[in-house]
Amino acid sequence: MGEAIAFYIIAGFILIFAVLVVTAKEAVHSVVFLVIDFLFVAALYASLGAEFLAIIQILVYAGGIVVLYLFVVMLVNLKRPPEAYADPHRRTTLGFALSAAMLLEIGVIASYGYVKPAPALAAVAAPVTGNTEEVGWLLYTSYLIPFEIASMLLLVAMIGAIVLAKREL
Amino acid sequence: MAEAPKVPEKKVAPPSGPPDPPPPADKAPPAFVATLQAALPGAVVATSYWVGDWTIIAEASRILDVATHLRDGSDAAFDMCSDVTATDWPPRAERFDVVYMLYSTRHRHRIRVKVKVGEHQPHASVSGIWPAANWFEREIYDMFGVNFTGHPDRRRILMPDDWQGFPQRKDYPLEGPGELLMENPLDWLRLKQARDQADIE
Amino acid sequence: MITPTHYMLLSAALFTIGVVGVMVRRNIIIIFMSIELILNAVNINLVAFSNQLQNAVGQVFAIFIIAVAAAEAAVGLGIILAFFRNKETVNIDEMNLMRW
Amino acid sequence: MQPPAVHHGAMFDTDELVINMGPQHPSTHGVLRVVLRLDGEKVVNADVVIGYLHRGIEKLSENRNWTQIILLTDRMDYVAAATSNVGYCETVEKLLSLEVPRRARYVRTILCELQRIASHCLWIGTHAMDIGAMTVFLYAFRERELILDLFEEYCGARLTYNSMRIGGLPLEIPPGWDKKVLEFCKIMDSKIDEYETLLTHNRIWLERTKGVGVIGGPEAVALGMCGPALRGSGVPRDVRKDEPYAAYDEMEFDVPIGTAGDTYDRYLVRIEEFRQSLRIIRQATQGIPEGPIVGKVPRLIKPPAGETYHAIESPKGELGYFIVSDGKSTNPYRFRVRPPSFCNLQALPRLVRGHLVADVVALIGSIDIVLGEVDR
Amino acid sequence: MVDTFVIPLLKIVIVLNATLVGVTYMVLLERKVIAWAQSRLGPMRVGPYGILQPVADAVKLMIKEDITPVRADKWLFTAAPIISMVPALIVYAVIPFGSEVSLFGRQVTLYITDINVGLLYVVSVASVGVYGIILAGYASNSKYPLLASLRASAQLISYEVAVTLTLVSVVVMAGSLSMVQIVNAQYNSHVWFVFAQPVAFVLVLIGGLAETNRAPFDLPEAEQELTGGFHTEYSGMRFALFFLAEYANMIVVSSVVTTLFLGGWLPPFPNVAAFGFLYYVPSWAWFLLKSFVFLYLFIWIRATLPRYRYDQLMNLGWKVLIPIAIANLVVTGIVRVLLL
Repeated sequence: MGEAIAFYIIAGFILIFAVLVVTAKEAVHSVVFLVIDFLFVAALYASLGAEFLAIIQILVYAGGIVVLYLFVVMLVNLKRPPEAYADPHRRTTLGFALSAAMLLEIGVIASYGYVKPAPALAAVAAPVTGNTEEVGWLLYTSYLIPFEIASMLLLVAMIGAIVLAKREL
Repeated sequence: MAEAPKVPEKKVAPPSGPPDPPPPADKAPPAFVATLQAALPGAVVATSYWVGDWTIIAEASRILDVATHLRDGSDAAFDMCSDVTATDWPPRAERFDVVYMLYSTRHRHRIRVKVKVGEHQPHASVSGIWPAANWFEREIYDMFGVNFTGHPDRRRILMPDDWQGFPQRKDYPLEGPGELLMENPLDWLRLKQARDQADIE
Repeated sequence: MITPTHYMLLSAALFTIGVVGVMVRRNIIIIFMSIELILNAVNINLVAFSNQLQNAVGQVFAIFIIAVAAAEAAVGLGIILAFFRNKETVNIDEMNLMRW
Repeated sequence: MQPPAVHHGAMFDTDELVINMGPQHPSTHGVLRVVLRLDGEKVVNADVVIGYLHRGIEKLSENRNWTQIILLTDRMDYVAAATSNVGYCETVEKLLSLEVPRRARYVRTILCELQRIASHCLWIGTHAMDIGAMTVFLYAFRERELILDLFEEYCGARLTYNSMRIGGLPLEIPPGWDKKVLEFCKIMDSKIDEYETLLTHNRIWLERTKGVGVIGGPEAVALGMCGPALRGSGVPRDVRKDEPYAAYDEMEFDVPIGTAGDTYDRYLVRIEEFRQSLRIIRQATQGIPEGPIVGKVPRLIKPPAGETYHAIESPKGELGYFIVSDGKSTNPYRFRVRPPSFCNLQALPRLVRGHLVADVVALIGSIDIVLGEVDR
Repeated sequence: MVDTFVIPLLKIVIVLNATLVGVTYMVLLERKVIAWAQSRLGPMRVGPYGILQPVADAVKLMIKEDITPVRADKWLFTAAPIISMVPALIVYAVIPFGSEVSLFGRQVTLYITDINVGLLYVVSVASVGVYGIILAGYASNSKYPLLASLRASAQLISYEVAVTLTLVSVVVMAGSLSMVQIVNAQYNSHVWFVFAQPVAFVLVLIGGLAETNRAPFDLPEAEQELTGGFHTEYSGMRFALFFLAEYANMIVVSSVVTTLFLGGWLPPFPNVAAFGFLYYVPSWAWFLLKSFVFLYLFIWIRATLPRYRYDQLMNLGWKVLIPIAIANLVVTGIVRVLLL
């Protein structure tokens, strides 16, 4: 019961803030809502027993990536959002059509869930000693090569960002 | 309380210029003055000596030549323009004396160069020769309204940008223009002229 | 009882909001943020299944997705800055040239 | 409604930001205003706006009699008022061709040097404070207080002394005053070392000051810089040595000069000047001759018609007075001050170009300006 | 019921109040210590030796007019101080102030909770606190705060990288991310980590100074350059929140450094029988004593050192601290694998 209450509250907030992110007039407000949204997502992860991921979500997403967004918004600090002088709802029809399709899909999933409840799967691998150890163990054994590729990706992105943002090299 | 008997203020005629006494016979001007006179004949109008200071009175139109020579001449080498200022002598036709105080850090000697400039007469700026003169000339422009030409940045410096009049001129009242000037300069001028008239009568 | 279906519904809704954001908004920074929402929707799914299956692989993939998101944000925002410097706009409709 | 065609007017675009430093700013040392054009934090250009403290002292002085002007000179460089007094009195004495008794000249020298230490104390305090070392500020003020006490004992005032008269001194020095001055010298000796331990070899201080605002000797001379700011660039120009006044021709002292012309060298020069000033004070105090304190001053001071320029070395640099007398009235016809801070401040835009905002603050501190003198 | 709800709630209330009182007295302590360093007396008027000064300060700040600039972003302007204060307070949830005490016949742990990612929690919550400063600068719609918040965001993110990398080497030593386990690891390894990881200790100390915007890294609020930095436009209680957050963060940093490097609540020489008498001093007293040393150090540094310049700060962070942190981590890893 407690789990359900927690889920509904967190999920509700996630969706509310996600809507606010998309609808906020000012980009800075969007960024702030995004941070709050990510904090709730982190809470959801924690409730799912993924503490390490929850912390990473806060540390990397909320504390790192979104600060970058905020930084750029401040640098590009426009007096008014582009919507003020460009047609703000150019693709509204398409957007809403797409979301209608999406909602339809959701409905299908939901009804399918009612018709045929997901079987409770047995635990495949017993947790090692804790969530962090488990994730770390997997990262450095089975998924070592993807991990290295991800690090290469980050390096390339870092160099790319510097090259792009620097005025003269 | 008894009124003190009013002593009518004596109107002293305003002086028409500094005395600029010529050097006494036993004082020879510094060597570079002779060099200057030789290099630029006619640029030096007179020399003067008073309480230990040498002054060159130069032709206003040739100030740039004189300044360049004084800076670059090896016996003069006045690399430092320690002050530029002006004096207002209203009765004179060329009412301003622009005074340059020069100093040489190499020879450790001083000279004063003085030129006479009229109220609207354009006068070449020496800020190209001594960058230090930049602000000094701005101040002279601000305070006296000397019409400097070739100045890189001729704005008022101490007074507000929209100030009317030139405060250091002798005919500018000490108490300032008052509110009236700021609001209506023409009325102020009329009032002032009326006051001066009454003063004379 | 909260089943994976609930998480999938949440994830799908979040995904939809992100897609609508991308479609409707013209400010490129907000479009980027909508993409972050979409990535998070995916992550929620991964973590929910990871929990359901009692297997941490889902979380490992979520971490990879976060790494990719960081890379995407760094390069994307770099492009936005470079673009803004030249065109003084962040409106995506005005970004119609491949070079300037 | 027509949307604006070109989008301009962003408060902050990535190219340039115009920022107004002052006239109300904690580190512009008064009401100085510097309009900075920034690229990120780098200064592209700076425009110095002055005049917020303009009181028309030159104009006022042309309407006061010769003695009344002394107290107006107090109000110019209010952290070194005695020096301004001495400079003015000597200029008038020069116009009058007046001989000043040796005792008066010695006391003037002592007062000038005490004043130099007081002014440098204020400078080191505020300069260090601008760079973030706030303890030095209070240490320096502790010692400045001792000097103010000495001045208070001599002339009764603590800031605007009015401590000179044309032709000599207004007052005989109080009995035992010279002992107190020597005692102060002893205290000050150790305190200078204290400032130096806090700053001179401090890594952060070195990083903040070395290579900041470098200006070469010839360029500094051309810009009219003077005083310690000029000597930091390696030009051995000191009015006390070159054109001695008061009793400086009888004193033994060195003129410290820097080599690099950066903020750190200007700092070192001033620190060394503390020591040289103490040396002069010791010599002068121990050698005060007996005799009168005022020369043969006419009852009505009315110099003959003529003009003169006389400079002295104030703590900030060459403080010059250009005075024209018309020989008829009891006030000067033209009274002009050549304020050292004004000339040093003129070099500020040249110094700050290419540096960061934090360096602007360090450089304003390093050229040691007093706005009362700049604006007059 | 008592164990799951009442005791944690009581602990939260006590820790929050103790923190806030501690923070206000931290301000007084700083003023006093700096005054002594500068041969002054400091606050002396309110109460004997000024000990009631924090009360006076609080009253003053509360009754002061709370000004919002006309063109500020009102919503964010109000939210920014709160965003900066909240993370500073919720960090205390995982800080172990002591081991266990028995109160009224119950064993009570002297920390609110011990989560297995405690250290990461501290780091991540601190990283959220950055938003307070950035948003304050942005929302003020004024140039000095804007410059300050640009400085702040760059500074805090850079030093966060350095500190986090350094902390990893401590985690490698302890084998756990839990704060309590890290203290226990120091007990088991017979040595405080300050001796096992001296480089990391220095790095975390420097990084901690930068993360809390303390001198010599107080660039975002450099009064002499930016007229107060990000809180230039703030007044009254909203300003006080920034102020409190800064001091709360200082206490957090001292507590974390104490826990990680000085053995937390452990007395000196915890395993040596001859020093067993040190256990008579309660564990929380040791903790507070050690934290106090660091707080004093922070104040002392502020009284002594000038301020870094922005570019020098970034150079120090990226070119000195981060390479050293990585090298330290590599060495720690190798030693750990080969020797232990």
